[in-house]
This record gives sequence, structure tokens and C-alpha cells, in this order.
Amino acid sequence: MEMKDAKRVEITIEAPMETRLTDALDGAGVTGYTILPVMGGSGRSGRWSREGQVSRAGGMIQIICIIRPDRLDALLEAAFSVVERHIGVVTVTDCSVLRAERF
Amino acid sequence: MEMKDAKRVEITIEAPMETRLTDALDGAGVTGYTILPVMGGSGRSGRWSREGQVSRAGGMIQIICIIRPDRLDALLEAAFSVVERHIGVVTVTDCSVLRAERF
Amino acid sequence: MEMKDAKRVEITIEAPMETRLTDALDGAGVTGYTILPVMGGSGRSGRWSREGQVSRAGGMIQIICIIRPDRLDALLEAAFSVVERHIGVVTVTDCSVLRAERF
Amino acid sequence: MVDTILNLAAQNLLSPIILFFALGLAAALVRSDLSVPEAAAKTLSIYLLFAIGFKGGVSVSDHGVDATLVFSLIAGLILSFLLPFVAFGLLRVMTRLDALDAAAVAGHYGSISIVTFVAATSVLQSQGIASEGYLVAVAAVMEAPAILSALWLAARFSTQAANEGRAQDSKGLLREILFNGSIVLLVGSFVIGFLSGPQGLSDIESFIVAPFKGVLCLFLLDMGLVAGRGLRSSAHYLRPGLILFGIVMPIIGSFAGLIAASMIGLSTGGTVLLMTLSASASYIAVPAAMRVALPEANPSIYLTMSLGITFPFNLTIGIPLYLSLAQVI
Amino acid sequence: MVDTILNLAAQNLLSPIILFFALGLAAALVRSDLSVPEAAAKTLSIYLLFAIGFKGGVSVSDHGVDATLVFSLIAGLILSFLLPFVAFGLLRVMTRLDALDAAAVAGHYGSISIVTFVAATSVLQSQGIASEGYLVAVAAVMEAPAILSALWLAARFSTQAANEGRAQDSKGLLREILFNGSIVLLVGSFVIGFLSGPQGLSDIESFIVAPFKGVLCLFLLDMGLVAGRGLRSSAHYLRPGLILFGIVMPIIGSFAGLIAASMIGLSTGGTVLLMTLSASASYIAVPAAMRVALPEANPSIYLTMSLGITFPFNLTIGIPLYLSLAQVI
Amino acid sequence: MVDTILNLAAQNLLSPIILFFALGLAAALVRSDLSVPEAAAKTLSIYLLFAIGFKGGVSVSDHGVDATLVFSLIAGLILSFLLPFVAFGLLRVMTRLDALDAAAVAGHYGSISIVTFVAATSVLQSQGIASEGYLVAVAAVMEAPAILSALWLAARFSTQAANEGRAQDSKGLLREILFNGSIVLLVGSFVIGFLSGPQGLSDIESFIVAPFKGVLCLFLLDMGLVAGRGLRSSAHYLRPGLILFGIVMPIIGSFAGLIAASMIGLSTGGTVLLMTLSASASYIAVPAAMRVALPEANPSIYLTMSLGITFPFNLTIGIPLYLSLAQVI
Ligand SMILES: Nc1ncnc2c1ncn2[C@@H]1O[C@H](COP(=O)(O)O)[C@@H](O)[C@H]1O
Ligand SMILES: Nc1ncnc2c1ncn2[C@@H]1O[C@H](COP(=O)(O)O)[C@@H](O)[C@H]1O
Ligand SMILES: Nc1ncnc2c1ncn2[C@@H]1O[C@H](COP(=O)(O)O)[C@@H](O)[C@H]1O
Ligand code: NA
Ligand code: NA
Ligand code: NA
Repeated sequence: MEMKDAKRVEITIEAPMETRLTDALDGAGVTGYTILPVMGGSGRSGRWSREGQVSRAGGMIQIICIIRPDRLDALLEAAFSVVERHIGVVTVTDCSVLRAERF
Repeated sequence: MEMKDAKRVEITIEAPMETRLTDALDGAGVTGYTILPVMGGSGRSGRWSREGQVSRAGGMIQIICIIRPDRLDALLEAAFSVVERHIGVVTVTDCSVLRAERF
Repeated sequence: MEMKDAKRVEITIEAPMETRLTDALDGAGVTGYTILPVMGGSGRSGRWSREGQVSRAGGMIQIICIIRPDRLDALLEAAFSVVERHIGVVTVTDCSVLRAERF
Repeated sequence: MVDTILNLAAQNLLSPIILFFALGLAAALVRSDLSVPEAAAKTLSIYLLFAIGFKGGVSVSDHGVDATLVFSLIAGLILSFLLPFVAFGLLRVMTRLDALDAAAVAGHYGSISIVTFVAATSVLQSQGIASEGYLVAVAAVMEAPAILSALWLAARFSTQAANEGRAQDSKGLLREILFNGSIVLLVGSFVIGFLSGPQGLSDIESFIVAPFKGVLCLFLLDMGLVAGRGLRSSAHYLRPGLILFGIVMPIIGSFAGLIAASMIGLSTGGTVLLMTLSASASYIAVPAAMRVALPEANPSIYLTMSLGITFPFNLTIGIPLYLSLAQVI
Repeated sequence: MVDTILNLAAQNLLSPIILFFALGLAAALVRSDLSVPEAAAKTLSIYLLFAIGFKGGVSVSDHGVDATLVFSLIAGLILSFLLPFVAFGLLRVMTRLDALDAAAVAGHYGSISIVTFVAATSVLQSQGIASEGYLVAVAAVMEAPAILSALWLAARFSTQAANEGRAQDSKGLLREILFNGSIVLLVGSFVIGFLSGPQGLSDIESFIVAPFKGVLCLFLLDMGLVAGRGLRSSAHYLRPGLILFGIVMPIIGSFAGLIAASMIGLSTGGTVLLMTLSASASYIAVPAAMRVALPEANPSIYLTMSLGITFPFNLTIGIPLYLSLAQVI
Repeated sequence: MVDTILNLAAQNLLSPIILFFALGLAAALVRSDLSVPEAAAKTLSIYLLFAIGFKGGVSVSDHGVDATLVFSLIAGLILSFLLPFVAFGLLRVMTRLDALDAAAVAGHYGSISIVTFVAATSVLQSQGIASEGYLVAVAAVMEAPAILSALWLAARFSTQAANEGRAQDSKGLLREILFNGSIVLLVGSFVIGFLSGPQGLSDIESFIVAPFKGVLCLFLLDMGLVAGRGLRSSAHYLRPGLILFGIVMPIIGSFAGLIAASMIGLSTGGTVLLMTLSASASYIAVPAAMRVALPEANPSIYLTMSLGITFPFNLTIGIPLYLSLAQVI
């Protein structure tokens, strides 16, 4: 199988910021991402769980972007502008992808 | 803690293909995997969200396989045969595992 | 963007063990983690799916910790004490994080 | 007659069911974040299939097995098999879809939409018109055959679809289609209703009869949201030809249903229901099957057609039209 | 009068609704793993909005559009805009919250809690007291304006909030607030109820009227669980000043509502409801807006205040109190 | 007597409840993709616990606290503690399970299945046989003690279970068991029903009484699906000895319940219910506890035994059998 190097960016962010983040990504030309639901977590602002929320206010989601290494900086800048004032975590991992022509 | 090197393969694929993919993995001798729900995403075929589906048709799932490096090719071939004609993303990352004897 | 090296630990474990694991992590000073729901999976103890459970007994969850490399061993020891007698998978991946001061 | 249709349609348009569909549509179009959780939507549809299947079975056990039952089932089978061919021909003439997309869309129009069926039932009820209970079973029978026709059309006319992947992917597909959740639940509830009879119905009446319309409102709110989101993101696929097809095809289908119904000798109510089944387009079973078997076909096209054009058309104008036609004849 | 209040309160405290809230609270405090799935909680709240909106609309269509309707809507708007200023002033005096947190909390007290409104309705009902159906629409109108007041307060008084991120994040916020799910569903159901009238109500009565109280019990069980978990994890934020504020502010709000109601000339029932709306604090729409627009404000504070202090206070003591006050005047 | 049993069983087998269980089972066995969303299944079980607890409490508040209430609770405690020992002995004789698996399975048979209890209640109801409302409380009391017996058995007889991990894992387990969601909800609803009385019941009757059987049908559909999937994937564990145990053990349990009931002096209905509780095996609380405390025990064995063998046995043959026995004596 022919694989290509890529970057895997995972952004864990508050649910109410979802549209703002994906709009920022779109704006930066990042149109490929996958959104995972998050059940709960813990951080500097304490522990929370999805089954204890009446509103989306306390919930989070995780957005995963697979991206060509040379486009990483554009993505991070777009993400950072949204994440900046919010709680949330951004990690980058090296990976390889199948069917690299699609990215 | 003793850790062993392994490969982490993540396959994001359409929900209706789930059984076909896991059957193909089983067929290739890959019997360890974990399936995560996916809430939404975006790609060349546009944006979608789970809360806007009457059917499973538009939804996706993510399958994660931790596997010994020497078995990677067999896995990728099996996965590719299913993913080939479908939308979806396959990534491979290096990782280390605890309790490697179980893989 | 300034990034810092970190470790990404992913622990897939039985749902009834959730509190025990997060308590052990807290005990080891690991107070940052994110919990993802798991839909199904397969391993040495067979195949299972969340939509085939009356109880949480058979379900699993995935806990992700981003942690400074020097704190990895403490985390793994805490995790191992809980995972030891249980089914479940622990993997470690290298990654880099934005806003490293928060970890 | 146009008068009665318009009257009926106007009356129909003000029923809570339609209004909640419209609310969902509007909410999606103004980008409201209103949404029905996926689990709830799935549970609502389980409830609908359960209730409608059970009531159908009870009504058959009550009125006895009609001589026309078997004919109706056969008619349903044939309609579901044949309508995709009509649809395919029309699509090739009226639109620029390639053979693959046309085959996929055509499959949807042979199969049925159970919510459209339910809406027709409730219009009949409000007009005090009786119908044969076993049409629920006909609905179940009509779900799947159209899929086979679509696959055949794709294999025959699309070069793209004729690759090696096919055989492997299709393995198990037939089984999946036949035993897909909605068919199993609908047929199973029908059989259970038949076995339990009116006595069984009285046991669970206040669960499946009294609140039925209210649940339907919620369900249509969700359908409106889904249709609206689909329209918003895929409106650019909706060339005039396609839109026209989405309105003409159900009318053609309803005529086919009308002819079949009068050959069988169904009651007026039964005729309306068979017309509605023929006129309606699938948005659950067929799309899932198409993703597996014809992944190269564009899902945005068939889902938008089915949910965004034909479903609302049937709901608002179609059903009153079919009712008027059936009453005239 | 204290007697009647206590009597009413005691009676109220033994209603299943309150008891289930207490059960949830207790379960959370003993760390039971009892929990209502997120999808179910969301569906329950869709049901409540749907039912209450629809019934409100039907009642307006039934009794006709009152001259006071427009005044009530305007009163609701003004109350929602102004109460945050009162709350902000009080908070700065009574507590040590900084301007940003105070503004965020204040926003919650201008907006409303639909479940508190529903609970008041059901107390009125059990006492056989009628009320104006359009107060549902007033509830919808009061959801959002308080958010704007809170943002203005934050921008005016908090140096921290005055950074560049603001403009960008607020873009689209107004639209989100106006078209947020609960407002759209509540107003939409109200309009549909109005259009459908008593005839439409009779269609779906056994879904939205008969089981309503039972569903409310389940919902309050969940609210109790959420409030209890919130209290357990955030009790340390609850300094005496804040707790006092959480009790004093709703009483002040209710007086504002009382004055407005008597100026408009609402019925006793309507007065109680407008008082309750003014007294209640949001825990759905406002927190979500605050996370977007004032992310530096601490969510634990405003959620705990709203859900852990003011909601239970209104539920148990507040509503009987407002009812007694309204009856005296 | 065999006649009456068969009659009852035949009648029982045609009730919608059983038929929907069978439908679920069949759907799973033909690998249909029919499934009830996890959130819906959990919500259905919350509804059942809520409704049954509340109704039990109301019935106690209505008929007054019986002298036999306390004895019944004590009897429940003792039965739940002792039955695992009987089960463990039998398992060691009849099957080749090692001590650890045997202890885990034994724990399930001391505890109870609330759905089996509900099914028995509905059979009693359809036969017009009254029963003591407080048996709901007995059910709650019987959930947990069996877990302690199982742990003791494992510690005493299994070398594998005696490792150092134990102490740490068990910390907090007792609390978890006592405050687990189903116990808290069942007991809480019981107490609320008791406090609210018939007046409270009439408030929420159309939510928890009228639709109850219908909801139960949906729930049993899901149970059938789960049991069927379990059987399909774990059938190979079901050696003849285990299957036999899964049928013999509930009968033995029912006799123990019968003896206890006649010593206490329960009514016929109450006797049937205590027999059913003793005969039923847990599939929610105990499996979760076993995963935490005895993780080396194989969950496929105990879940398959409980859900795949004993649950259907009780549902179809067991309950009619216990009813006949109770009527004879
Ligand atoms: N070190 C970490 N590893 C994984 N997830 C984290 C970490 N820190 C924070 N999170 C996630 O981000 C959320 C907010 O974090 P915080 O802003 O630190 O409260 C938490 O609830 C977690 O879901
Ligand atoms: N670059 C990417 N990173 C992460 N997920 C992606 C990416 N591209 C596509 N996906 C996922 O795969 C789905 C289908 O992609 P596509 O075939 O490009 O439409 C999307 O809806 C996403 O969930
Ligand atoms: N190789 C693997 N890769 C990913 N997930 C795994 C793997 N092995 C096991 N799992 C997960 O861990 C669970 C229990 O595994 P086991 O203890 O092997 O039965 C499975 O159901 C999977 O969800
Ligand atoms: Na059709
Ligand atoms: Na207010
Ligand atoms: Na038992």
C-alpha cells in the first residue's frame, strides 16, 4: 500500500464553538475533518460529564483533521484564533495516510 | 512499564460498511479493534452531521486497530479492499502498547 | 505556533471501571483527560456492540490523556494498577501540543 | 374536482402534522440549532413502525383475511419492481443524470416512505374513510424489490458500476435488504397484531393509538429539519429537470397504484393508500443499500430528491390529490 | 398570609414533581450512578416546549387575541432587558464576583427558565386558577434580550472582556440567540397551536395533555440529578453572598413582574406566571451564549447559581409565594 | 394442574409482551440490523422503574402498611443472601465451571430481574389477581445482597480471585451497589408514590398506567434482540449442564420463595411475585458489579445464562407455573 506522510491534528473544544471552529477551518481552506462526540473529561476547570448537562454549554467535541504537512501552519493559525480564549486542547501527531491524493 | 512498538490504524468509513469492514478484518486475522461513533464531518462530498440523518446512510464510524508492525500490510490490504470504492480515510500512526503479549 | 512535545496516552477500558481509573489518575496527579464513548469492538473476549447491552457491564470507554513526557511513567503506573486485571488496551503516541503551559 | 382537491389540500395544510413539518423546514432554513437527537429520531421511527404494523395486523385479524390480500401483495411486489424502470427512463429523458445516479434515484421511487403512508392513513381517518388493514403488509413488501431493479439498471447501463468490487460488496446485501430493521419490525408487529387481535390491541391501545398523532408531529418536525438541512446543502443539485421529476414521478406512480387498486378491487381508502405507496419515495432502506452497493452514486442527489422534493409534495398536495382521484373513480 | 404561603408550599412540596426533583438531588448527592441519557433529557425538553407552546397557542386562538397581549410582550422584553442591570448592581454589592462573572450571572436572571414556568402552570392548574395562554409567547420573548444586556455590561465594566476577540466571536451570535432551538420550537409550536385551534388540540391531546405531568416528573428527576452534581462539584463557589443573591434576586424579579402585570391588567394566574418568569433564571440558552461570548466568565458560578440555588428556590418556595402575593393584590 | 399450567402458558405465549420478545429474538437470530438505540433502552428502563416503584408506593399508601411488610423485606434479604449458595453448589455439581465463574453466575440467581417481575405483575393483572404493593420494595431489597454472597464465594473457593487487586477494587464497591441507579430510582419512586398517594397517582396516571403495557412491549423487543445477539455469539458456552441449571435453578428459587411467602402469609398474588423474584436472575446490577469485582470471571457465561436461558424460561413457562403452584397451595 502506498502511504504518504501527513499530520493528524486533534482539537478538543467546547460544543458551542463547533460552528465557529469549522467556519474558521473552512476559511483557512481546511475542508476535511471528522467530529467525534466527547462523553466527559477533566481539566483545570474541573471534571464534567455529558450526562449531567441540561444544555450544550458544558459539553465538548473533538475535531480531527488529517492534513498535508505543508498546510499545518495555516490550520493551526485558524484553529488558534478560535481556541485562544476558550478551554480546549490542540495536539498534532505524525501519521501516514492511504489514498493521499484525496488530501 | 514495558512497552512494545505497534501501529495504530484508524479507519473512518460509512456506517453501512461497518460489517463488511470488520468481516474483512476478521478474514485477514485482525480480531482486535475498537469502534468509535462519529458525530459529523466534512470532506470532498461536503459537510454532514449525525443529527440530520433519518437513516444510517449518511453516517460514519471510526475503527481503531492496534496491531503488530509486521501485520500492518495484511490489515491495510483487507481494509483497502472495502474502503476502495467508498468515501473514508485511513491513517497509520506509530505507537507503543502496554501488555504487548495480547496483540 | 509554538508547540511542545508531549505524550498522548489512550486507554480503552470497561465502562464500569471508569470512576476507578479516573480516581487513580487523579491520585497520580493526572487531572487532564478526555473521555470518548465507544460503540463496539472486538478482542480476545469476542465481539460486542453498544446496541446490544442492557447494562453498562459490557460497554467500554476511551480515556485520552495528553501529558508531559516526564510524567508518563507515573500515569502508566496508575493506569496499570486499574487496568491490570481487566480487559482493555493502553497505547502511547508522541505528539506536540499547542499552549503547552497548560499541561 | 379541482375544487375538492384544493379544499382538501388547504385543510390538510393546516393540520398540525404538516405545520410541524413546515416548522422543521423553516428552522433548518434559518439555520436554527434546533435538532432532535439521533436516538430520539430512531426511537420515534421504531414507535411508528410498531404502532402501524400492530394496528394493521389487528385490523386484518378483525375483518378476516380478504381474498384480495394476496393480490394486493403481488401487486405491491410488481409495482416496486417496475416503477424504477419508469423512473429511470424518465430521468434519462428529463435530466442530465448519468446512468449510475439515475439508477440510484430510480430505486428510491420504486420503494416506499412509511411516513407518507402514515400521513395518508391519518388523512383518511380524519375524513372517516376506511381502508384495508393489510396495506401495511403491502408497504413492507414494497420496500425491497425496487433495490434489485436499481442494481440491475446500474449494472446494465453504467460502465462505471460494472467493476470487480461489485460481486464482493453484493454478497450479503440481499440478506441485509430482506432483514433490514424496518421490514422486520413492520412485518413482525403486523403478525403480532394479527395474533393478538382486538383483545391485544385494547391492552396497548393507549400507547399506540391515542398518542399516535402527537408522536407523528414530533417525527415530522424532525423530518422537516432533515429535509431543510438537505435542501440547504444540496440545493445546487436541484436543476429544474430534477425538481419536475420529483413531482411528476409520484403522480405517475399514483396512477400505476390506482390501476392496480381498481384491478384488485380495493376500497376507496385502500386505493388511496396503494396510490400513496406507489407515489412515495424511500429515504431509509434504499439510501443505505445504495451506499453499500452503488457507492459511486451521489447520495446528495437521491436524498434531496426523496426528502426535499417528493416527500413534501406528497405530504401537502399529493395525498389530497390521490384521495380526490380515488373518490372520482 | 404567611399561613397560606406555608400551606401552599407544604402542599406543593409533596407534589410528585417536587419530590422527583428532590430524588434526583439526593441521588446525585449520595453519588448514585443514576442518570438520564443525554438524548432522553433533550427529547424531554423538546416535548415540554412542543406541548406548552401548542397549548398556549390553542388557548389564544380559543379566547381570542386580547388587547393586553401586545403589552405583555413589550413588558416581557423590557423586563428581560432591565433585570440584568438590577442583578449586576446587586451582585457587585452583595458578592465579590468580578465584573465579568457578575455580568454573566446577571444575564441569566434576566432570561427565563421554561421548567419553572411549567411548574407554575401546573400549580395554577391544581388550584383551578386560569391564566392567559399567550404568556408562553412572553416566555419566548424574554429568553434572549437579557443576553444583550449582559454583553453590554461586560463590555462596559470588565477590562478583561474588552479584547479583540470579542468582535469576531459575536459575529453571528445575535442570529444564534434569536434562532436558538428552544425559542424556535416554543414560538413555532405556539403559532401552530394558534392555527390549529381546539380542533387540532383534540387531535394530539392524549400526547401533550394527559401524560404531561408524568413526563414533567421524569424531567425534574433529571434536573435534580444535574443540579445535585453541579452543587457537589461547585459548592465551594457558593459564598453566603451568592446564595443570598440567588434567593433575593428572584423575589425582586417577581416584584418587577408583579408591577408590570398589574399595570397591564393581567388575571391572577397571568400575574403569577409573569412573576415566575421574571423570577426565574436561565440554564439553557444563556449559558450557551455566555460560553461563546464571554468564555472567560466561570460557567461553574452561573450554572450553580441558576440550577442549584434559584431553580429549587422557585420550585419549592418561590411559586407559592408569588401565588399568594398575586392573590393578595 | 398440568392442564391449567399449559393453558395459562399457552395464553401467556400469545400476549403481545411475549410475542415482541420473540420478535426481537428472531430478528437477532436472522442477523437483522434492527436495534433499539442504547439511550432509548436506558430510558425505557428508567420509565419501568419509575412507574412500577410509584405504583407500588401508592398501593401501600392506599392499603396501609401491612404487618407482613417488614417480614417480606427480611425474607427478601435472606433469600437474596442464601440463593447464591444453593446456585453455587448446584453449578459445581451440574457443570464444569470453575469456582470463579460459578460464584459469578450464582450471584446473578440470588438477585432479581425487574422485567420478569413486571411481566408477572401483568399476568396477575390480566387474571384479576391482587397482590401486595410493597413487593416492589422487596424487589429493591433483593437486588444487592446476592452480590456480597458471590464475592464471598469467590474469595473462599477460587484461588485465582484471592489476589492483591481485590481489596483496592472492592473499595467503594459496596457503596456503588447500594446506590446503584436502579435501586435508587425504584426505592425513590416507591417512597414518592407512598407520599403522593392515590391523589398523586391520578395526576400522572395517564403517563405511568395507561401506556405501561405498550412500553413494556418495546422494552421486551429490545430484550429479545439483546438475548438473541448474546445467544448467537455465546451459544458455545451453553453446555447441556448449564442449560439445565438455567431452568432448574429458577424452579428451586421459586420453591424457596413459595415457602417464605406461605410463612409470611402473603396473598396468592404476592406469593407469585415473591416466587418470581426468587426465580429470576439479574442482568443489570450484578453483571456490572462482577465486572468490577471479579473481572476474571467470564461475562459471556453469566449474561447468556441470565438473559438467554432463565429470562425466557421465566417469561414463557416459569410465571404460569409459579401462578399455578401458588393457586394450588
Ligand atoms: N491533559 C489533557 N488531556 C486530555 N484532555 C484534556 C487535557 N486537559 C484538558 N483536557 C480536555 O479539555 C477540557 C477542558 O480543559 P481545561 O480547560 O483544562 O478545563 C477537559 O474537560 C478535557 O476534556
Ligand atoms: N482530511 C480529513 N481529515 C479528517 N477526516 C476527513 C478528512 N477528509 C474526509 N474526512 C472524513 O471522511 C468523510 C468523507 O470524506 P470525503 O470522502 O472526502 O467526503 C468526511 O465527512 C469526514 O468525516
Ligand atoms: N488490537 C486492538 N486494537 C484496538 N482495540 C482493541 C484491540 N484489542 C482489543 N481492543 C478493544 O478492547 C476490548 C477488549 O479486548 P479483549 O480484552 O482483547 O477482549 C475490545 O472489545 C476492543 O474494544
Ligand atoms: Na414508490
Ligand atoms: Na428572569
Ligand atoms: Na433470584
